[in-house]
Amino acid sequence: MKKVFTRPKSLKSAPFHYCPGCGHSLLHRIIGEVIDEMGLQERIIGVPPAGCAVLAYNYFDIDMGEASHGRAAALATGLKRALPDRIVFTYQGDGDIAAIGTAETIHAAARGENITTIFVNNGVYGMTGGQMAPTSILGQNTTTSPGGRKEKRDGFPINLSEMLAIAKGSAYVERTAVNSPSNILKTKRAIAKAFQVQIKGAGFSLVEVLSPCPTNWKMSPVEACKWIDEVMTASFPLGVLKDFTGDKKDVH
Amino acid sequence: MKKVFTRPKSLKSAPFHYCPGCGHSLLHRIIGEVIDEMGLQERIIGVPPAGCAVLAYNYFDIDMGEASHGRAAALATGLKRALPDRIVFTYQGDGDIAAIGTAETIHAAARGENITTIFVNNGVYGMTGGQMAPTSILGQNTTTSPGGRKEKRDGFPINLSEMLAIAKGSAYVERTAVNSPSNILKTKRAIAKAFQVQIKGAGFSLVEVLSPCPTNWKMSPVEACKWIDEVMTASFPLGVLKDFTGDKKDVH
Amino acid sequence: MPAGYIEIDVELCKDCKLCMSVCPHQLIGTSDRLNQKGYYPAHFTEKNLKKEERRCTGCGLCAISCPEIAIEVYRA
Amino acid sequence: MPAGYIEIDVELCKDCKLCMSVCPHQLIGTSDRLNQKGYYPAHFTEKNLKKEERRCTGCGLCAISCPEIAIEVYRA
Amino acid sequence: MAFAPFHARRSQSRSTVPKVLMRGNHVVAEAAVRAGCRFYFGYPITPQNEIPEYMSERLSKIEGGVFIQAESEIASIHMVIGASMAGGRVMTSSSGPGISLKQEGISFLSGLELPAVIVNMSRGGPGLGNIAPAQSDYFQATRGGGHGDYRTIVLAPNSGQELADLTFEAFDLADKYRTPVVILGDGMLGQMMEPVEFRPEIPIKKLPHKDWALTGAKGRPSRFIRSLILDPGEEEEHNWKLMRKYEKIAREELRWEAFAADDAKMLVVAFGTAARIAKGAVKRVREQGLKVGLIRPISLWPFPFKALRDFSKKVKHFIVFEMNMGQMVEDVRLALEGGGEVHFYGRPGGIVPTPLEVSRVITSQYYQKRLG
Amino acid sequence: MAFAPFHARRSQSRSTVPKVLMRGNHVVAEAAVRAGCRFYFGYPITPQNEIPEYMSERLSKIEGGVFIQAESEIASIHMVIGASMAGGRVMTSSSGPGISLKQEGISFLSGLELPAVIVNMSRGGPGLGNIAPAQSDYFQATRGGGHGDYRTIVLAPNSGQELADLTFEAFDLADKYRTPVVILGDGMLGQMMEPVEFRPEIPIKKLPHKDWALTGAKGRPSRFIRSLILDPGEEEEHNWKLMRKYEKIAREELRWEAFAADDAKMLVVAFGTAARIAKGAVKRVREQGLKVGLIRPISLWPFPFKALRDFSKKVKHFIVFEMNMGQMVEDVRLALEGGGEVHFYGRPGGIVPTPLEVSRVITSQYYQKRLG
Amino acid sequence: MFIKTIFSGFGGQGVIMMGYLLATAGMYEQKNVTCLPSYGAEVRGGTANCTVVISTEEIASPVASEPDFAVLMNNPALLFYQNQVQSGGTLFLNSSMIDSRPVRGDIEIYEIPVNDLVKPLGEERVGNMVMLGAFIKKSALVSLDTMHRVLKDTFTNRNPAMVKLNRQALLVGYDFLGP
Amino acid sequence: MFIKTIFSGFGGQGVIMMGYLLATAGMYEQKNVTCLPSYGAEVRGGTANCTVVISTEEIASPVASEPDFAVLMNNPALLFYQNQVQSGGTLFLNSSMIDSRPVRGDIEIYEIPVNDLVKPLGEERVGNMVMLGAFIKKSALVSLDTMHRVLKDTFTNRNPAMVKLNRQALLVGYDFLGP
Ligand SMILES: Cc1ncc(C[n+]2csc(CCOP(=O)(O)OP(=O)(O)O)c2C)c(N)n1
Ligand SMILES: Cc1ncc(C[n+]2csc(CCOP(=O)(O)OP(=O)(O)O)c2C)c(N)n1
Ligand code: SF4
Ligand code: SF4
Ligand code: SF4
Ligand code: SF4
Ligand code: SF4
Ligand code: SF4
Ligand SMILES: [Mg+2]
Ligand SMILES: [Mg+2]
Repeated sequence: MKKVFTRPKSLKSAPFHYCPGCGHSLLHRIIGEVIDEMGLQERIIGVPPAGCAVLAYNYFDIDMGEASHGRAAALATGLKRALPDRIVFTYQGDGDIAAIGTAETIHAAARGENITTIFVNNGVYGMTGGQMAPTSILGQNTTTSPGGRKEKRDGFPINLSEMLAIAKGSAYVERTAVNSPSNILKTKRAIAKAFQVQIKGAGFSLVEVLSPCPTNWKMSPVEACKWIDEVMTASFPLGVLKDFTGDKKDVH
Repeated sequence: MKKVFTRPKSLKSAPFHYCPGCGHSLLHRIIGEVIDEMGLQERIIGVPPAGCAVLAYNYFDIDMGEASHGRAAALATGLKRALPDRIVFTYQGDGDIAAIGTAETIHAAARGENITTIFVNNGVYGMTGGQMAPTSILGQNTTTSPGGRKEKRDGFPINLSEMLAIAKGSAYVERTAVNSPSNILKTKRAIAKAFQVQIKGAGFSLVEVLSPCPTNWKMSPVEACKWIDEVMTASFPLGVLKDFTGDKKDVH
Repeated sequence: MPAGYIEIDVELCKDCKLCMSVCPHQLIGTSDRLNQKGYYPAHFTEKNLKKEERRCTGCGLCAISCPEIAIEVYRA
Repeated sequence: MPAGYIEIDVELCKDCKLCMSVCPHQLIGTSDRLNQKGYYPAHFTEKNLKKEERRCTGCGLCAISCPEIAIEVYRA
Repeated sequence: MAFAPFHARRSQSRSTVPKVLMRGNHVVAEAAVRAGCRFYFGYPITPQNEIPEYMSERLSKIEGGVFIQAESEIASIHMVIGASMAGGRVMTSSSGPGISLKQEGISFLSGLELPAVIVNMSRGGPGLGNIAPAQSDYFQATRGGGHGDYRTIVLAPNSGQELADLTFEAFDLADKYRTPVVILGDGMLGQMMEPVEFRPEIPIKKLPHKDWALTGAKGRPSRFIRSLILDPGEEEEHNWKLMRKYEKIAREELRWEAFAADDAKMLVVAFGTAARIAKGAVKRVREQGLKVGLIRPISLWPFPFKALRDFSKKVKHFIVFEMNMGQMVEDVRLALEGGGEVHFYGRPGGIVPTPLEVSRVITSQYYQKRLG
Repeated sequence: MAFAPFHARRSQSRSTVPKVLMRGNHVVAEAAVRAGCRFYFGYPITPQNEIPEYMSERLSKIEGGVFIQAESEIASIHMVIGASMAGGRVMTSSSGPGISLKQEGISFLSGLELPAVIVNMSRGGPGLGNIAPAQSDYFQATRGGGHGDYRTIVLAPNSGQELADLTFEAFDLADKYRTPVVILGDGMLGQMMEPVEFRPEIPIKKLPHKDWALTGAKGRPSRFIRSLILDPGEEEEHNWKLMRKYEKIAREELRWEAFAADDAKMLVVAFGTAARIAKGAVKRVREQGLKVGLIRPISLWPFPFKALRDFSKKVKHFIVFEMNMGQMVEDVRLALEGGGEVHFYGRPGGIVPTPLEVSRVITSQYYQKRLG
Repeated sequence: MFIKTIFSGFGGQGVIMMGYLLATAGMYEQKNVTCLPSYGAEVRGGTANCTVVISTEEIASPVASEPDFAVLMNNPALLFYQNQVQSGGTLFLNSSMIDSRPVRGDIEIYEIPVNDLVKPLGEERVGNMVMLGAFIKKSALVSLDTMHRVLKDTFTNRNPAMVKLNRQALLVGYDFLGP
Repeated sequence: MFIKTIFSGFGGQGVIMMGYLLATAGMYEQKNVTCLPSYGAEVRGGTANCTVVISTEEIASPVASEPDFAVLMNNPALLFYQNQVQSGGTLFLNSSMIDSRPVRGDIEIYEIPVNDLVKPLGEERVGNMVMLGAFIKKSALVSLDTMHRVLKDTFTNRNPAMVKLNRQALLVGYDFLGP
């Protein structure tokens, strides 16, 4: 019999330190698969900032440079401008990209920096223990929104990707999820497409991925995947938000 | 004969230090008029950050607290949360609000902070001598975009107000100009409306004002006013971008 | 049309010429004497005319356009 | 339908049960022996069946869903 | 959970023990509220997350209480400035990297003469470093990591009880001098639970009135609070005014403690967590008959220069022990002005040595110097 | 305009004068490009705007040259990190408030061991302060305003020529030690025009190869550059490794200068702009027969501790003159270890005193100490 | 008296709560106590632990390099701590989850089949109380009576039903190791 | 030799350029020079100025507290600087724009009607060159020949047409004050 599914080559053999059912693990694999399939292992550079995935360089067998919390887009800008023929991507949590890194992200997109961003939206600050994220939805219980997020007290969640789609320098923005096999495959296609956009030099590309954090959501992984479908996507609808590559909007 | 036009009471008698034909001077007067007409002088607090208008407290006869460059929205958040029955407004340049202050502004809007922001878009860093602003339009010559702003090298200009209109916590966002008597009057109405929105507690309100900087544009004031109409509004179209107050969209 | 009249504070004026550009009747010109700041200030050409002779309507467009709040407008 | 087969690396497994939730034929269960990390790992119920007896199609849905890359899939 | 807000737990206890066992971070938060702090703005970072978490719950239950998890450390320090301008008692907290980001704001607070309390539960660095306890932000705290001529008061607690007491004092000092006060702890102080007894809550109405606050110009001339002072002459005057204030603080707000120092031939100098380890070490060597004492600076700025200089008239041998590569040791050298030999022992990077380890260093130095 | 990029102007000159008259900020920028800097990321702030302005023009005309006016100082320092990771020679510049915002990034650069050059044309502070020349960022620069155990090399030029020369050296030192180097100037040095002679341009190909840079894992194992070191033992080791590097720098990279010091009974210590004023003052009092000399630290970190200590064997009276409220004076006191009396004269807030004024201070101290 | 105890296990096994309760009981008995839980990223998918020091003297460091007691709830905990315990010290093992046994001969070992003992109570979450009961019996660090008071004070307000359940579980453990 | 000159006027009057050219000429003549323009926010709507020091010795400070020469292009400049000039110093006034005259008797004053003199040249922008011509004649700080070289080196590349025009203007000023 033929092996039809196995660990991608651009991942090291180290087991993940993430919690059971964590979306980061899934995304690492997906990105690894895309790197393999597109043959990018020798020309791609990843930029993981602080967040649960801060140790991503333990897993990816590619060049990686760690960023300070929130500043991945700026760091990647410096890298990519210095090495315009390499592929540069950031891998950022929602706290990282949509709170402290808001300005860096929006301006990288506005400038049209030719980089790719994987935006892992799990609606909480995973690494620091489950505080409210800018993307925590109304009513969501976190360690800093006691009784559930309330708009008057805690403010509304932020739709960063929708804002980034407005930026003139962004070429491709899509929101996907990793909560089911079909969504996982769509995510993979979206990431491949984002890298393609970068290879073409078309500008800023971003894939926002709704990603389970069973630990801080206090759900089982299976419940967490369901919650994404039933609750989270109401605030963060899946789909292509911007596509300037000329491809049809409904790529899948 | 009756005096039908004179200096508003909420301005001190000090002459402005701004350049001839500067939009800041006009806006100071307009804001002063609105404060007078709405009777807010004793309960309003202004927050001017670094920028040509950093000395605004020399002109306004109201309480004012100076902010660091870009942080007016955060400072105003602290002020307003501490004094929820006062009216708090920031007065920020385009460099201030749309570059270094991007995150603070977007998050104040996303949270729905009940403050008002006057966003003075003159497409340059006036105070520091005419460097490229995030809102400098493509082709615009500045001291840091030699030969005119080029998208590949310098990035695209940013449409911050459009992004802010997407934020769930913003209640009212309008773009006006101060380049003609009728636009000046519209600006006045917009500012009055923004204060009203705040008084009602409806959330974040912002008026973006296209404002001439003849000095750094290297134009006469009259040319500068024309340039706003003929060139600048193509990138920054005037009008109401968001109005959640229930009023009709086309207030004027 | 009610008769109008304006007063320009020459020391506040910075010669931006915005008032001149908006007056429907071109009633504002430039003075030939420098003010203390070194500008040639704006000058209301009907300043010394009798009420009946003035074309100024007191519409206030000049004052509305004046960044320096150098203009006060009077109307009958 | 081609016959399939999966191998689960029990030491990588963290008992998230996602594979179980997606297998169209419910072919994955939970082992009753703790692994080194302290989890009860997933267990391929057709592991010891003959090829002909297996219902596993090798569709790979389980592997696609496995965060730990603990599953390898084989197909004829 | 064991971490539920204290007030909920405390009220129920029928125990006669007046103390409660609380995590250091919770202690700071509870003490702040009791000291009249109604405004907290912060951003998560380990090892101080329990401060915002506690505050989010505690302040949401108090009339007028405001907790905001800001979008960043920068936003939070400027929210602090805003609420302080409005006259409130206000706090923020963070750890190394976040404190670095607040430096511009701290410089502003100092220049604007605004009271505020800033807590640093520090961790190993530079960069992301780690989340283990370290004392490597001493320079940053005492030399002003921000720009310009200013100083911040820096208090260094070494126990749960002191976290409570010094938090109270920090708010009083901040208001008294209109200046930011830094509480410099570390991951261990923030995470460790110890029995603590709190002072009673100060009613907001009893707090001192601030006649400079921005509240809307009602029934009084309008006010402004400005940071830009374009004229160098005026800015210089402002700087000297700050300097006079700092000199007053340096005279009047010194805090330090000596242990077994009276007959000592050798003195250990240490602050915070290092000081409590050092105390354990000193006790050990005392048991072996070594005449060794401990000086613990509690206010790191102002630093107890004079006290150390006075000791150096009798004692000539000093060991400075810090959980860093050597920072306070500069202040000790400055204090001694050559009037004593200084040996530095440092463990940076988040290592917390045992009292035994430190006692060995003391013993070996003691005999090398032929003191015993 | 008098400020057009130098290379345009220079090429045309048929004058035999090898020097050009240039504004200090332009000098730094031109020297950087000639030293191989191809990446500049900055943000406007007075009094250093001419650096980004010059760079925007100069780099846009060079193959591979990158100038970005970032959205903030924070973004710019992290762009610096990115380009440095890629192996480039890279620079940013700012003034006080902007440098404060860069502190987290500078701590990262140090911890990550990445070379970069950071220019601070400092101004009066704290807060917005003003844009006049001041030296009140000495602490921030030399004590590391960021968090964690680290040091940055700090070079303090005092003339246009030195701005050029030290900029060259800054890039070499940064690469040699894989560490950020700060050039600490002030508004006067940045704005003043003086005649300058540049070293020839270094061809990019001749720059040292960086075998640690991130360039894509082609034909070699993949690399990572990390900042988080969770294990305290590892982080401690990393800290000591940095420390050994800093100790080497402290031994080998000292820069200072003495003037009229040989027979001096009193020494003035000053750096940068203050040092040139002090030199004028020393010349004046020498003319009156007073035996006064000048020590000018050029590297502020490492600080010439030993040199000063050596002088203190002969000279017992020191005047420290700074354009601030007293910062370097602490290093002088540390150096002397009580072996000399130190008088501090400071003018903060952007005041630039005249040589005459400083000479009066010297004279009065000289006679008070009964040296003449 | 200066006694260091380490509690260690998976995140969900309630080890921090055991430490908190023990330290509180020590405080009730007028001792000096410190309780230092592990924190932060190290918890991710790993082991939680908690160090309690109870002493009649001032406590210099809450870090226990050589604990007198180790309460170990799972295999990794045993692997990590078995060699750190002082000679003459005592291990409390959750024998339902720990297969191997330390080879050291200089320490005392108690095996408590926590998962089995807790089953009859119908609430798996209180396994930590079972262990705590066994621990206070054999360590004699604090009295059973004090611990009852602590449980009451701690849970009455929060979840009164838990007071009873916790007490039951505590007694199961306390009684398990015999008189 | 240690001579301090201050140039002052409105932003558009080319005072910084005057300072730059003078300092460059000093440099060409092997002198030490510094040239410190005013900068930043103070310019907003106000006065620009520029201080040049030319010296045979090292220059300690480029700030001129008591200038030897002051070249004043407008009224505010006169008001600000008239009392700062050294006793025995010299003022150069743009008499087309400055109405009043200083009352001091201890200084020499030259009046140059710059705006009038420049008119025949058909290019108002070179008024500063007229003033500069007059200045170098009477100050004798640098030679006319050097200044010609400086103008050539400065403008040839940038705007060759300006070389000639500037030279003309320079000569108009140089000749205006008589031999
Ligand atoms: C300047 C700074 N502030 C705060 C932190 C602490 N911190 C580390 S990661 C993180 C946020 C994690 O949330 P997110 O980005 O959503 O990633 P996740 O862990 O959820 O994947 C924070 C606040 C830090 N490392 N640096
Ligand atoms: C942290 C910091 N960075 C930079 C500056 C310098 N600075 C002052 S105002 C300003 C921007 C001015 O532009 P804008 O906000 O558009 O206001 P304008 O002057 O055009 O009205 C800058 C960069 C500063 N004061 N603080
Ligand atoms: S805390 Fe959440 S995001 Fe972090 S590893 Fe665990 S499940 Fe994943
Ligand atoms: S520089 Fe521009 S914005 Fe500033 S005062 Fe002058 S005209 Fe106004
Ligand atoms: S009021 Fe109207 S008519 Fe009269 S001068 Fe002004 S603009 Fe002209
Ligand atoms: S608009 Fe005002 S400032 Fe401008 S020219 Fe007219 S009066 Fe003068
Ligand atoms: S490959 Fe398909 S059928 Fe086979 S076990 Fe996996 S999910 Fe089930
Ligand atoms: S999906 Fe993977 S980790 Fe999860 S239970 Fe199945 S095999 Fe184990
Ligand atoms: Mg997250
Ligand atoms: Mg602007």
